[in-house]
Amino acid sequence: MTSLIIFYLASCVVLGGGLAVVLSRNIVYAAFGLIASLSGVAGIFILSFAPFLALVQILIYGGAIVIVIIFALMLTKLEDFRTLSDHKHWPIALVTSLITLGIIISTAFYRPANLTSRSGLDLSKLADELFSKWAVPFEMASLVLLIALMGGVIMVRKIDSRDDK
Amino acid sequence: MNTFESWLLLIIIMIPLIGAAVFIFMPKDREEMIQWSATILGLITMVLSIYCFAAYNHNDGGFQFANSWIWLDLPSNPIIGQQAIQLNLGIDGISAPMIMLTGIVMFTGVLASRSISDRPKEFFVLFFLLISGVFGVFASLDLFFLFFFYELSVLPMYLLIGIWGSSTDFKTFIRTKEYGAMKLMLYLVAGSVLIWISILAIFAESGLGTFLIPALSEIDFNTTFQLIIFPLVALGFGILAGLWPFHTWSPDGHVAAPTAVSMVHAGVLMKLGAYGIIRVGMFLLPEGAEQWAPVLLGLGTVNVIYGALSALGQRDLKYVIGYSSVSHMGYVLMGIATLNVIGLSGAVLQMFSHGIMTALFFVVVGVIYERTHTRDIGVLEGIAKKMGWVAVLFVIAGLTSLGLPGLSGFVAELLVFIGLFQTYPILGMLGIIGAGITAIYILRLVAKVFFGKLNEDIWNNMVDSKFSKQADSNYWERVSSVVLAITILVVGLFPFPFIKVIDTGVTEILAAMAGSL
Amino acid sequence: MIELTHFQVLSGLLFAIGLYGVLARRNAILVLMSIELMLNAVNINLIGYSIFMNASESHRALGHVLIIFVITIAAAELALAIAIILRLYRNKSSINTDDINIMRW
Amino acid sequence: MESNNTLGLHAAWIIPSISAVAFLIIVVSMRIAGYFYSDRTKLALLAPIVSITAILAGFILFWLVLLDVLNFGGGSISMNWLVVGLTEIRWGIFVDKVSVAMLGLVTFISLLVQVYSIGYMKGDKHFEWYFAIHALFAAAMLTLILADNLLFLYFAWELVGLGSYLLIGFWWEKRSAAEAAKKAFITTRIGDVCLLIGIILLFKATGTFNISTIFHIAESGGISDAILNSSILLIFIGAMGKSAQFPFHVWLPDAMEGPTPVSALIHAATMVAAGVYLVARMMPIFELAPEIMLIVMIIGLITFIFAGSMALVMSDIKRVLAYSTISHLGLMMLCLGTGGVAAAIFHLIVHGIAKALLFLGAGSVMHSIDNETNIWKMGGLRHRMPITAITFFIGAASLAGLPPLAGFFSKDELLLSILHDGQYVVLAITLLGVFLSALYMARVAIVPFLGSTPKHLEQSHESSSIMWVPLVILAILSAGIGFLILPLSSTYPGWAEFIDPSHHFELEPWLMILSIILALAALIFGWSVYLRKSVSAKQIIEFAPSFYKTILNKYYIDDLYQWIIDKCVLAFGNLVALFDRVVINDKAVDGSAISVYMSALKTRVLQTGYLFTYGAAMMLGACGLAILWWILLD
Repeated sequence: MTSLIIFYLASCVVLGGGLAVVLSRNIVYAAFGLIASLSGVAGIFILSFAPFLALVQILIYGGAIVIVIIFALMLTKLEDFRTLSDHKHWPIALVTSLITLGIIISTAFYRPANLTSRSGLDLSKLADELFSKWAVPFEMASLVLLIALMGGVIMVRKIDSRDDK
Repeated sequence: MNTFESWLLLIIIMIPLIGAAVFIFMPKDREEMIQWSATILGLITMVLSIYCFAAYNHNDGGFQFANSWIWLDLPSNPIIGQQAIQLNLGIDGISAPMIMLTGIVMFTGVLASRSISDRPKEFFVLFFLLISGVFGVFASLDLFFLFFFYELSVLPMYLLIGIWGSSTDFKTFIRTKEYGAMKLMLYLVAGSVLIWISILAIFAESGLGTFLIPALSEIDFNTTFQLIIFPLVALGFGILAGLWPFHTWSPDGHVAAPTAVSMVHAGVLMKLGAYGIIRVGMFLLPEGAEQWAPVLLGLGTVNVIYGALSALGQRDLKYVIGYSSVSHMGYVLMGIATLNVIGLSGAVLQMFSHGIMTALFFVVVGVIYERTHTRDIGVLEGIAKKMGWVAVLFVIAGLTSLGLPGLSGFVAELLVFIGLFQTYPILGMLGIIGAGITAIYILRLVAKVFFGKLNEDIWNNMVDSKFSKQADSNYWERVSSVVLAITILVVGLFPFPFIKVIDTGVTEILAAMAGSL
Repeated sequence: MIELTHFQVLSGLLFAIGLYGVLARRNAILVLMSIELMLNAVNINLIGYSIFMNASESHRALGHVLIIFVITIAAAELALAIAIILRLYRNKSSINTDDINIMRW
Repeated sequence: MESNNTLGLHAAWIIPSISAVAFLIIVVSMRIAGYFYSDRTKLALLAPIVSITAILAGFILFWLVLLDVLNFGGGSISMNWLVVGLTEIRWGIFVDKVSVAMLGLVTFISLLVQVYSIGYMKGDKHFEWYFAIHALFAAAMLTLILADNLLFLYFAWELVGLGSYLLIGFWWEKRSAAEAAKKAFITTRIGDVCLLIGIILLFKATGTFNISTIFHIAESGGISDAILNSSILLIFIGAMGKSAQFPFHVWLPDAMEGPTPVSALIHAATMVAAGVYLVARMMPIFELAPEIMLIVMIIGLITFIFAGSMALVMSDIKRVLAYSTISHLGLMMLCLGTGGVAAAIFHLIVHGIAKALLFLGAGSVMHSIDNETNIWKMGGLRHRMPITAITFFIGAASLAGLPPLAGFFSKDELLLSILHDGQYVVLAITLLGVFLSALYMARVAIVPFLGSTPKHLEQSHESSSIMWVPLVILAILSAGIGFLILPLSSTYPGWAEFIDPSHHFELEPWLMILSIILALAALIFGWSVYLRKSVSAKQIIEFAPSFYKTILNKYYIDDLYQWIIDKCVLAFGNLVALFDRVVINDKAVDGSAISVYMSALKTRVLQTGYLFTYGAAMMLGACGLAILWWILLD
């Protein structure tokens, strides 16, 4: 029961943060909303007996991604879009997302799994899996990261004016 | 059958393919080396292909030089068991002359392309790729590989025409090479879509889980299926054979293409279409062929007359030949549609004969165009004075085209006509009249372009300064065209050995048809 | 008790919010943030299935592994996306998606 | 038909083969020699030596064949050429009295013409090539004569046409020669198309190309009337094309653009006779179709009169001879239409020799006076070139039908044959034609050779001996060969019976006298008009000036054909080409491409470039798929 309450609290943080991201007029607030939302997800992970994932979530999202986003905000003149306006077609966006929501939720209730017994996963088991069965994809992921890094560097480095045009 | 013979067909297919791969790694600036190695590979392939034809035993018949390699295991099916897509090679009496034709046209085409100075390396890579595909189609006994090689032979055409081609530019009539290449490509791809659909339909309907042609030919497909699929096959391959009214890619493509590609294109590639109609259409779907034959025959007749009349109205030398190809392929279609031994043998021989003849035409016209940079019939006059060899060889090709006895065209057309008269005398008459019209446009062309008084001023303006001393064909082009001319003469005078082999294949196909009816 | 349904609904809601953000916001950075929300929605779903499934441990580990991959890819994607945005900003002086329609016919 | 003694038969197939080999040798050696010697003139004589040796060998072998035919009655041998399915197509030769006679004519005249050509063509740029084509032509013509089946005959028939094409266009740098060659080939080609159709029709009905087998089947009624009539008519049209019968006569006068010996050989003695020979050869089957025989007769009659009238007004010496050839070929056809094979073949031979003589004579004249062909610019050449003149007179007199020259006998035989057929109206018109032919012969002989010599011809001289010796030989033959018609000995019952044992030699004195009177009258008339000028030609012309003009313009038939070719055939070709370009290509092919393009223009509006659009569309699409999946699953 306690866990349910914690779940609802975490959900509120997640959804509230999300709403802040998509609704706020100020981009800095939006960034903070994102941090909140991601932290909420970390809470959900803890609830799901996955503290490692929660840690990863906080470290990578909170520590890296959001920071990068804020850096990006700083590098692009913040004053240019201090107040944000939405797309003029936002009702269509709303309808689309509502339809999607409807479908996802109806799948959840259409054939309820009625699974209630939760069981977590040992970190060592995860490590076993990750470094034996999933070793190759894991390495691939590191490669992807490396390439993305290189791509990012190439993309933003100063290029002489010949290429700029 | 010894080991060499069972590998022969694979070798013939692989030589151009490997050649293409080797050319890729040759240094770009060593043009001589590339040309020589292309020539030697071409010669080897031609010799092997001629050997292939000569060693075909017409007493035994059937598919010879057969060999197969499993390429892909299809997922096992509880009903039909484990099956595989095989690279299954073998030739019968119909494909044997086609293999030889391809070999000859390849060699002569390489010789005629020795003068290409713009990126010769890439040219030969693509050209050899094309040839390999053509060999593959004629040698494949597996529908999957037949289609695979078919596509392999179609795709390089686009680049070959688009890059090395030439545009037609009369003030009132402009066709760029890009237009020709694009049109050809779109048409052929459209045709191959139909072919692929029908191949898959045959595969699915047979329930055998195999693409092997001999195995599929054992099956009696139900009549409705045949009636629906045969037109798809005939249309898909027919587009490649220049079937009216889907022929317009062919003159435009011929005209835009460089010499060697025109040769292969008109000489061999159009035969793929007719060959496909026989191999896939008639062999696998006999009832459909039987029912649709009159339609094919009618369209073939239109091809003959219409192509000849169109050729009469052209100004561009290559367009005349392009439309004459449409006309001559009409004889092939007519011969196929007769569904009797004589007509069908005539059709196959006509495929061979027309292949050689058009190749000769294009070598010669290529020489003229290279020297004078024009193909306008209105401008060229009396050039026989400067280009003796060219004139003689063009006349030989022209006479073949109008069906002069002693040259290969006559035998082939005669057999088609005799076959036609067995069933449709009126259409046979129209066919012969078409040959009469051919005489008109060929002789008009010869009289206008080659004969008459040469105007030296116009000539000096026209001729490329490189060739002002020696405008006649060079040795390579002479060898190339003389090889073709000799082939024409040999087939025209002694057609028996050719007919014997063709007859074997045709008889088997017709027997298969009669058996399933 | 917490059920799988809870996770599913939460995930669906977050996904919808993220989707709305992607479609409705005009600022490219905000769009990126919304994409992050959608990825997290997926993660919630994954962890939910992972803990509720009656399956062997190695099967359930799959959910965790996938989450790790999603986070990795999200980081990589973001790095590139930010680079693209910066580049765009430098060239067009705008990161407004409405101004960026060079893919238009 | 198998003969026990095949020596002669083997000799027979060797005859054309030698010439074919000679053709190859000349062509190949020309090329090879060209690489080693830059000076071609040293080798120039090689070609005539090879080709003349070949034809001489042929002429010698001809006697062997003749002996064989006389002793054993000929026969046939053949070999397989093609086997398709169950159908055999064979190459074979057939020798009988008619073909052996033709064999003699062709080898003999070819021999003389080639010898003559050495002198005539001396110094020509393509000297070797000339003899090469001559050899090719001889091979084809001899094959045509010997062929035992229709297909083989057609084979040779076309090659003969090719030889003619190449020889007419021999001086291809002249535009007119190129056009004439083209015209000849295309005109005869129209006939050939019909011939081929006819042959294949017969093949369809009988299953064979062999002529004698076809006769057997036809005589036993194995061919339905419709097929028989149509195929015979088509074969006859083929013969008309080759033999330049009305309305296919237009090519022959133009063919005079070729070298004159060519005209002598091909367009007088041999190739144009092929049509007549074909009809004679096919006579047993023609006789089964009386309607077609009537057509043959009428066509022959029209051609005879019609070409004769044109020969009367032409001023070009070669054209006069060409029209006279057409006219005489018409006469032969006319005779064949009445069933007189022997007479027609006899006239063919006599006319061949005489006309070859006339053409060679004309060539000799032209050679000495700088290729002038207009007879009105000649005159009095008798003094300058006596041998040519005398031989020319003999030839002309023979064709005019003066006794005792050969032409008299053959013409008499022809008239007799018409009379026996009971065609009195035709006979009357033919006699008019006989008058005409004698008149134009008088004209073409008198105007250039008699009278006074114009100044510019003072320098003319007799041709070299290599040219006049053949003339003399031909003249002697032309004078003497007519007696073959008579029953000379107990074993030789006269020509008619020799060819066709059911005929017997006979004479019809009144007809003979009538034809002599007509010929003499024509000669006297011609003499008075053209030499003494006691009768003014102008007055005769003014009698019916428009008629004269019509004849002078060849009855406007050439113009009509030109109009048909230009305005109908070419226009139709252009129309089809335009249709192909505009309707099929631009409207249908490019049109479909354009319609795709236009619809793409409409649908490309969907590609807004806005993230929003793509995102929403993608998501809605995914939702749609989900719903679809859902529905399908339940």
